[in-house]
Amino acid sequence: AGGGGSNDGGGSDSGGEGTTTGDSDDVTTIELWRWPHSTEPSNAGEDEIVKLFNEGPGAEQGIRVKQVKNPFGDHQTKVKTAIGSKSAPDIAWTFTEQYYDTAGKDRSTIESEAPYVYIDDYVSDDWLGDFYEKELSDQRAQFGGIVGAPFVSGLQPGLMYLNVDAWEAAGLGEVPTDSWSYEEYLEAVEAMHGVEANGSTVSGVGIGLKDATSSEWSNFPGTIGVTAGSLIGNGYRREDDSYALTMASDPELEAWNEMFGKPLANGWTNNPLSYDYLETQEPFVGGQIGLLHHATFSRVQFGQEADFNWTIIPYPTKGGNENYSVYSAGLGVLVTMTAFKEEVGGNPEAAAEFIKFRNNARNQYRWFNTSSQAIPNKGAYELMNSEGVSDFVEETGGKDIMDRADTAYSEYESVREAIKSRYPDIKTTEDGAPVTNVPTGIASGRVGEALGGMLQRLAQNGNSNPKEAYTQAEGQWADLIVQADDTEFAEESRGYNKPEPKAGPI
Amino acid sequence: MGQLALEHITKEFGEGENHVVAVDDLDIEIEDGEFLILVGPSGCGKSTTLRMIAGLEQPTSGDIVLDGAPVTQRKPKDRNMAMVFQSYALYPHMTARENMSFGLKMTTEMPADEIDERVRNASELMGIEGLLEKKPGELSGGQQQRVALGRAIVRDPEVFLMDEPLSNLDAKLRTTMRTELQDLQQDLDVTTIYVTHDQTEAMTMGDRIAILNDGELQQIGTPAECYQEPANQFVAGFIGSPSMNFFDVALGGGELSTDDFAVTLPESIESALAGHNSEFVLGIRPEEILSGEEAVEHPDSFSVEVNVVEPLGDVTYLYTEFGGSEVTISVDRNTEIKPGDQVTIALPAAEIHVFDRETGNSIVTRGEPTDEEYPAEDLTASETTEA
Amino acid sequence: MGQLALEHITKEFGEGENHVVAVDDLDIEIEDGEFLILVGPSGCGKSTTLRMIAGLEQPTSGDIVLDGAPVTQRKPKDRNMAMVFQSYALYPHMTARENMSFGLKMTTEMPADEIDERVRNASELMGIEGLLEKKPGELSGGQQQRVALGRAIVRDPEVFLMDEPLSNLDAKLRTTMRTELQDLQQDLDVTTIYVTHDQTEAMTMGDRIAILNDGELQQIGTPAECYQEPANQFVAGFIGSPSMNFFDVALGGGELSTDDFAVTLPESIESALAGHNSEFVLGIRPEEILSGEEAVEHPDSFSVEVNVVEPLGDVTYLYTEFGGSEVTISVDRNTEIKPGDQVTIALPAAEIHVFDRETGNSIVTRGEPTDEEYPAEDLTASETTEA
Amino acid sequence: MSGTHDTIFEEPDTTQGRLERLGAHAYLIVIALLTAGPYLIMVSISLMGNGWNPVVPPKLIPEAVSLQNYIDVWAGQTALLDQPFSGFFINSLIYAVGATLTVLVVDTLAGYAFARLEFAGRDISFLAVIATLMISPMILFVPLYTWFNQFGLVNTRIGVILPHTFTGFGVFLMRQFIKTLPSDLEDAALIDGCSRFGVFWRVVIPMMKPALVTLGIITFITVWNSFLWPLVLARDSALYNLPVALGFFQGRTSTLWAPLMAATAITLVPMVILFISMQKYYVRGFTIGGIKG
Amino acid sequence: MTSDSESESAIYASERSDTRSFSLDSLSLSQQESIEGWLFVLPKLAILLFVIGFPMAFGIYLSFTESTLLNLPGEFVGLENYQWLVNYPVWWTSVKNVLIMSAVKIPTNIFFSFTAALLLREKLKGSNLYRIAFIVPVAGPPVIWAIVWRLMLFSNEGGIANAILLELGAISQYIPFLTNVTYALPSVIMSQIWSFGLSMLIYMAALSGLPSSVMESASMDGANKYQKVRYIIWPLMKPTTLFLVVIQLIEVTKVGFASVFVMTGGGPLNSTMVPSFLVYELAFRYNEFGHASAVAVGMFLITAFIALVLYKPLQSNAEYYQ
Ligand SMILES: Nc1ncnc2c1ncn2[C@@H]1O[C@H](COP(=O)(O)OP(=O)(O)OP(=O)(O)O)[C@@H](O)[C@H]1O
Ligand SMILES: Nc1ncnc2c1ncn2[C@@H]1O[C@H](COP(=O)(O)OP(=O)(O)OP(=O)(O)O)[C@@H](O)[C@H]1O
Ligand SMILES: [Mg+2]
Ligand SMILES: [Mg+2]
Repeated sequence: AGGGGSNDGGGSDSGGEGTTTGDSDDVTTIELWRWPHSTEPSNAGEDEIVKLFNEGPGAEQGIRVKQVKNPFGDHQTKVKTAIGSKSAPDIAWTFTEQYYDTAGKDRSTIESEAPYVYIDDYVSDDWLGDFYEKELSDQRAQFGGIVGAPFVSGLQPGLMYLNVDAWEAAGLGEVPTDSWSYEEYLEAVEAMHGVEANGSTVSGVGIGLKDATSSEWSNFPGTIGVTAGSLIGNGYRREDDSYALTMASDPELEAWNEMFGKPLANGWTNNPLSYDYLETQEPFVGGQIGLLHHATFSRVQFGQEADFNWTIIPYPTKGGNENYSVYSAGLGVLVTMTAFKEEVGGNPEAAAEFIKFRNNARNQYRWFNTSSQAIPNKGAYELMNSEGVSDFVEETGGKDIMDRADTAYSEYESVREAIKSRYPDIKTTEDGAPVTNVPTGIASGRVGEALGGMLQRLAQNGNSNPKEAYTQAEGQWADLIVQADDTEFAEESRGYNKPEPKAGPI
Repeated sequence: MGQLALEHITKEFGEGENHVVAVDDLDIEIEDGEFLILVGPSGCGKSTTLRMIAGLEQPTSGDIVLDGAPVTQRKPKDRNMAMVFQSYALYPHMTARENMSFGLKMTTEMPADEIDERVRNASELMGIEGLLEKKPGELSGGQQQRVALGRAIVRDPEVFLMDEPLSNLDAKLRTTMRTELQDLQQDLDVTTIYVTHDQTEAMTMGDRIAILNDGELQQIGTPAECYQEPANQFVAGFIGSPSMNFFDVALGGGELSTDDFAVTLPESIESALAGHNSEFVLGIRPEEILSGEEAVEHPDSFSVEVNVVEPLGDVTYLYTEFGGSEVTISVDRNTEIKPGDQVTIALPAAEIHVFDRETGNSIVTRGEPTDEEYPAEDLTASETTEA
Repeated sequence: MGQLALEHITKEFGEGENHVVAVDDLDIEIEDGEFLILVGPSGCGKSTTLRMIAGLEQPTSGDIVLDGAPVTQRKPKDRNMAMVFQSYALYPHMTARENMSFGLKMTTEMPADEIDERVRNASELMGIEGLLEKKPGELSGGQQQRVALGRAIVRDPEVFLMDEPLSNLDAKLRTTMRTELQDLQQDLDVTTIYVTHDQTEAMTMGDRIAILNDGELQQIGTPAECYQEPANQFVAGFIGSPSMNFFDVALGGGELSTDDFAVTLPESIESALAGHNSEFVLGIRPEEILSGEEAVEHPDSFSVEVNVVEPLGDVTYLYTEFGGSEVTISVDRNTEIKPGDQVTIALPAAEIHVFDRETGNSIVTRGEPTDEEYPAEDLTASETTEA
Repeated sequence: MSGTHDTIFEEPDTTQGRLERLGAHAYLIVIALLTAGPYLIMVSISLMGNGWNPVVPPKLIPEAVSLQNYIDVWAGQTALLDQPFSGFFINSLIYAVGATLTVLVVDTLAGYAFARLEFAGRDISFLAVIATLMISPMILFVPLYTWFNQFGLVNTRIGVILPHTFTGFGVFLMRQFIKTLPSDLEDAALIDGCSRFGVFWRVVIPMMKPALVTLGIITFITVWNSFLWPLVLARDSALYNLPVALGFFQGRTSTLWAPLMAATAITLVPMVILFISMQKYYVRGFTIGGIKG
Repeated sequence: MTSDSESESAIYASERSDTRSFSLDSLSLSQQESIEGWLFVLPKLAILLFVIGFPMAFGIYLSFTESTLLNLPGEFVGLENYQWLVNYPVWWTSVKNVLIMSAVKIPTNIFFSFTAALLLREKLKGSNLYRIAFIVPVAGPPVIWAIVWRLMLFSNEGGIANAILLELGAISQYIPFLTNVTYALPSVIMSQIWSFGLSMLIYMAALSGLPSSVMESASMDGANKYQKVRYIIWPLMKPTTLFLVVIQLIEVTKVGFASVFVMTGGGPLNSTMVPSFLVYELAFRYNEFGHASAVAVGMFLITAFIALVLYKPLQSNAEYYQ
């Protein structure tokens, strides 16, 4: 119950019947719909900023933000119901692609059909300039503009946490600090299995993934591939605006076989799908080495006080090749603060005011200090470096991860160049970014169904023959692209190893 | 005050396959203060008739006239009648007092103390002063019955309607309540229509009995008339317990005969039968069959074996079989007859009833040819019955 | 074969406040083939007794002996008895045939055709051959009753137990079934114990009646004995319908008298009463009260006003009040008496019963002093009753 | 009269009787473990003051019993949910009471008419009412929200209650029950001068207590446990009921198991108590309601 | 037997209608009664119409349109969505699954509730405890039930089922209860069959109405306990059983949603997909409101059809006694 002091900030839920408080003085109350952060400090920080806004710029401009917190699992349902009923919230945290299928559409189409507004219409370039370039450029590639303010960052393919005590008890010697290989990883896991550490028996390893049919699955095959040196994930858009799929052309197939093709003792496997529908939240719960595929946890927090040594170790790479780029910053799934159009019940003008405030460098920095979660804002990162970080961030290792994120973000430019040279036919945006987005929202998100299905099938059959599974999944996806009205598919990219796989050190 | 006429009322239920004529062209005049019994087998339309009078059912055709004014279109509450149900239909959640005063509260503006007064009077009449604060669940069957009657009395109606009010009571209590009810009706002198299918009640309680069968009126008259001069075989068999014994007989040689016995007919009867077909049903009540000395002396006597002897204490019944029928004979309680004994009996011509085997109409009643009035009326009735 | 003895059986239910002695030290011997009636008011322990015999309840103490062998510890199915319930207890989901064959299928290895044979025989006996494929819901009360009996017969038991098997039937059917049951029992000659609280059934059906009250045996004997020589006032009042009339009388001057009348006693009676307290109850049956000519001639005659006249057809009851009691008088059916008439009546000393007002025991029976045997036995019974 | 032979088992004091009872207990215990076992574990976890996680092998018995989770949940002192649970509890209560009262009134009236009165369109409207039992609520979300929004019913307590009052079950139950009541009483009341409504109010209602209790409890529990309507119609978490609020404990990246279990217990226990304590009434309601063997 | 209660009620009603025909006003009997009848059902119908009249009509209309989240209602496309539905394999999977669920869940539910009611009728020691234990699952929200089961028994990490089976040596590896196509549906069904408490109460009520003389008659007839249950009690419970079957059929679709929603999300590979969850997925994940509505209407038709088929025998078998 640490951060209780700031709970009342932002008038979170105490309003009850709604907007009575400020109406008299021409105050516009806007609603911010979000789900609660999983950790108390993050929530406290969030509330704090809302409070600051309401007392500061909000009060000046006659805008008051009211937070509505939805249970995470129900958030999407609630927001969609509200949109469908033309009484959308003013701002909501969204996985933007879930709300509109952008594949093959240009900005003006999206602008007229999607429920959300382009936030770049409301903010200054200056403000945008504080964000890491990658976050903006990814959005521009997909939407032709900025549809929402990114506010949490992460690292892909994920972080690996290690229980050092268990590692040592297994007699594995030095904890890896540099690149190490899948083989070494698997050997370590097997060695650790069954040893006694911290008063309990180590049992396998765990990897945290969730949601068997979610469209989020479309990210998974691609992001794993990064550890094998692929730079574009599942495909890219060609200059002629057709989509080329590279899923079955990835060097990651090999990676898959190494990493996931081998069931471990006791049924534990790295195959994410053999785990529970709900993710594993605690890296040390399932096993003593844990993989987290995304990094909204940019720090580790233990449900039970961790009375053992833990550390973050590098993700294993293909052949332990340290030249492979392992980490890429940003979130696989785009969580943004989205403002909705007036037609569906929003108030974008006022919403933008808050979004600007909430996500400016100063406030992102402020939130980082209370939450210790990585953020996609380089202005804020500069503040961390110049003004230092809170004790809380120190304790929880948040700055270490932020440093990795910054490094990964800064490698973006060179990655971009490498992509362009590997795939000369790739389309680039005005500012020269290669378009590596592939249409995942297409056919109402059934890409997720197809890819999730593939992964599930692999899980069911003990990961045998990923080649066939990948090829088939790519075929299904290609069909969806072909069927969709606004999209075109580069037929020559259909099939195994078409186009030719391109991977390697940058 | 309470003069009631049912003018050709008919009630039909259902349609198509389910079509039932529950009451068929019933035409009865009931005098003010009269106690009329409606009797008949189950399903003959007794309840339906009563419910039409009460206003709980609407006749399909015909009119109900109370004191000269048609009430067919009035709501039940506006007919000034009170009804006592077989199930008592006491409101289970109200005390006896509340049950009794409910009707007055609903229909009148009567001040509370007057209602109290009336309830007190009625409860004294019914001997339930001590039970007024109890709920029906706490009362015995007989007490509930009294409360139900009290509830009817309180309203001081022009007509009492009672639908088998005693049939839920045990035999002993039924006997007691029967007399009480009669006393009460005599005291209050309110027109009463009383439905029952118990023929002891039918015989003893009312001024007149109306016997229904299949929705049609079979006979209406005093109990003695109906017992002694039944208009047709149905009535003859229905009224009286044990039932009248019936035999299929043939007329010939001045006798009505079966294989087992013959009854020599006096002239008067023979001529009455002359006009008819030669097939008849002969009826005689158990108590009119001669046995012992009297029988031996009788010219038509014959002998039968007794199957069962049933000494009821005050009277003894013999069961035997002859003339193709099971026969009950009522003999003196001090008889010595045992099962298996042969007894000599005779059917005295002076007590026999003769019915037309086809129409069932009475031709001879207790040895006398029937007045012409009955057959005419009943012919129609019986014919429709068979249809 | 079916000789049954109840040896001092007692049944208690409940504990503490709910403790009930349902059957109290009952000791009866029943001959093979005997038809014994168990009779008594509601709650007197009739059903409990029957259920103990059947094995559905376990006696608290005492033994049940069948053909010399104690069966108290045997399960119902091993006692070779069949029971007919008041509610028939037919299996509603089975056809009549299935109902009847169920018991045989459950207990024996009998081949199907033999079972069929038995069912056919029983159903012929009961006249229900045509109903075998129907379910109970499609049968009338009487038909259900017959199936229930058939079910019992099929099993060819040593003892038939029947718990008010006729009480759910209407009056007419009850009369018919009563004779049928008697016939049946005579044909099959199976020991039968028959529970009823209907005293017509009690009087007519069995070889002997056992009258229970409050769990205790009041009298056991032939119907005639119980009617004519009731052992105590309870039996006298219970047996006979209408009930015996009772008067609280005082002995004095060779008479038993109330304010309204006196009965001059012959020597024999007077001396029989001498040993007792001077307070008695005088009892006389309705049919023994003299009226008309006979009464006028009688020295003890007096005159009463008739309240109600109830002509039942075969007999007529007069209701009146004297000697502090409501009195029923049975007169000839052809009487002319009307309510309000004064009639002269007399209580003939030769027909009176006299009971000890405290113990209820019979002292004089139909004008004769009671044999010594009864009072001795019944004294205990009555005393315990009062305790 | 319940003699021993109305039962199935042998007498309790014979060896076979004892064996049979033993067997019955064994069977019942196994099922009881499967029905209530998970909830026992749930309670056990909720009593682990320092939180709980799905470790291997699972930890089921608290080392030290602590009510801390209950305190935290009740006061709203958890990471994912900072609102006091007491508020949701009160909301649940308001919704359940409100819907139950409405259902009782409205369904009894309708049940009476469907059972006793003849009116044009009766059978059709009865069917329509019954059909509501079979509708998948999911397709109604958006239209209902839109519709209610026009009347200002979204995000109001009345708005949340209303959808709970349209089911057909109550009408069905009431109709069945009323059909088993003797109509004599209603006839008597008509003769005694009651209007149709008077008959209903003064005579029918007082006889319907068991059915009212049955329907009342079933409705109460259903509404108390309802999830979809409050989720959709309460825009604001201040109007959530308990089951919706439970969703808070499952965050995007973690589930707070111990508080969730405590919150679940808070939701569940009152209903179990209600269910058990009222059982003899509503069981009677079912028996009389014609749903008997 | 002959008259089912529909016609009975019609007869009855016609009787009642006559009761009301005396008119102070000029209205005829049936008009008066109609007005009374409508007045009584008005509140219910008003709520019904107000609350779901429009939404439902709208929902059904949507099934004939190409509607998406942002385009409500979309263009009218006639039966296109139904054509789509018929050709959509997941729909048929979901129908198949819900039928399997019913086929397993209903009989087991009947079995447990019947046997439990039977045993609890015997006045065993501790019956009250058992009763509480059996009622717990039906007293709480289905969502909780599903969560508890997922976590407690089927979850791989903390799953007790796996832990116990492993401990007992019955398995050597964890069984992926909810993530394997072979186990997922059985596991979901397994979790549902324990919520039989309400059925049990209804059986208990029905059993208490069993005339004891019939049971005793069976004792006299020499039936042992199994025979009593088999030949007497069970057949006599038929109307109750049918009632429960119909109620549960309707119930399965609802409980089905909660467990699927919580436990598997319809996966893996749609192996646990049920129509109610499919509606949710289509509407709220894929934004296809037109398709979702077609699924909902399709499921409504199937449920209504089965309920009607079962309702007939239920009605005609209604009462054995009276
Ligand atoms: N509401 C009704 N609908 C259809 N038929 C009816 C209705 N009420 C009565 N009947 C039929 O009308 C006939 C007469 O019924 P009624 O109740 O008047 O008989 P009853 O003489 O009172 O019989 P019981 O002695 O059994 O009470 C029967 O055939 C009955 O089935
Ligand atoms: N199972 C029981 N538990 C407690 N008391 C009982 C039980 N069975 C019977 N009794 C009591 O024993 C007494 C005798 O009951 P029993 O049923 O034998 O009377 P009965 O003579 O058959 O009466 P009825 O004529 O009403 O059937 C009554 O007081 C009754 O309440
Ligand atoms: Mg009737
Ligand atoms: Mg009895």
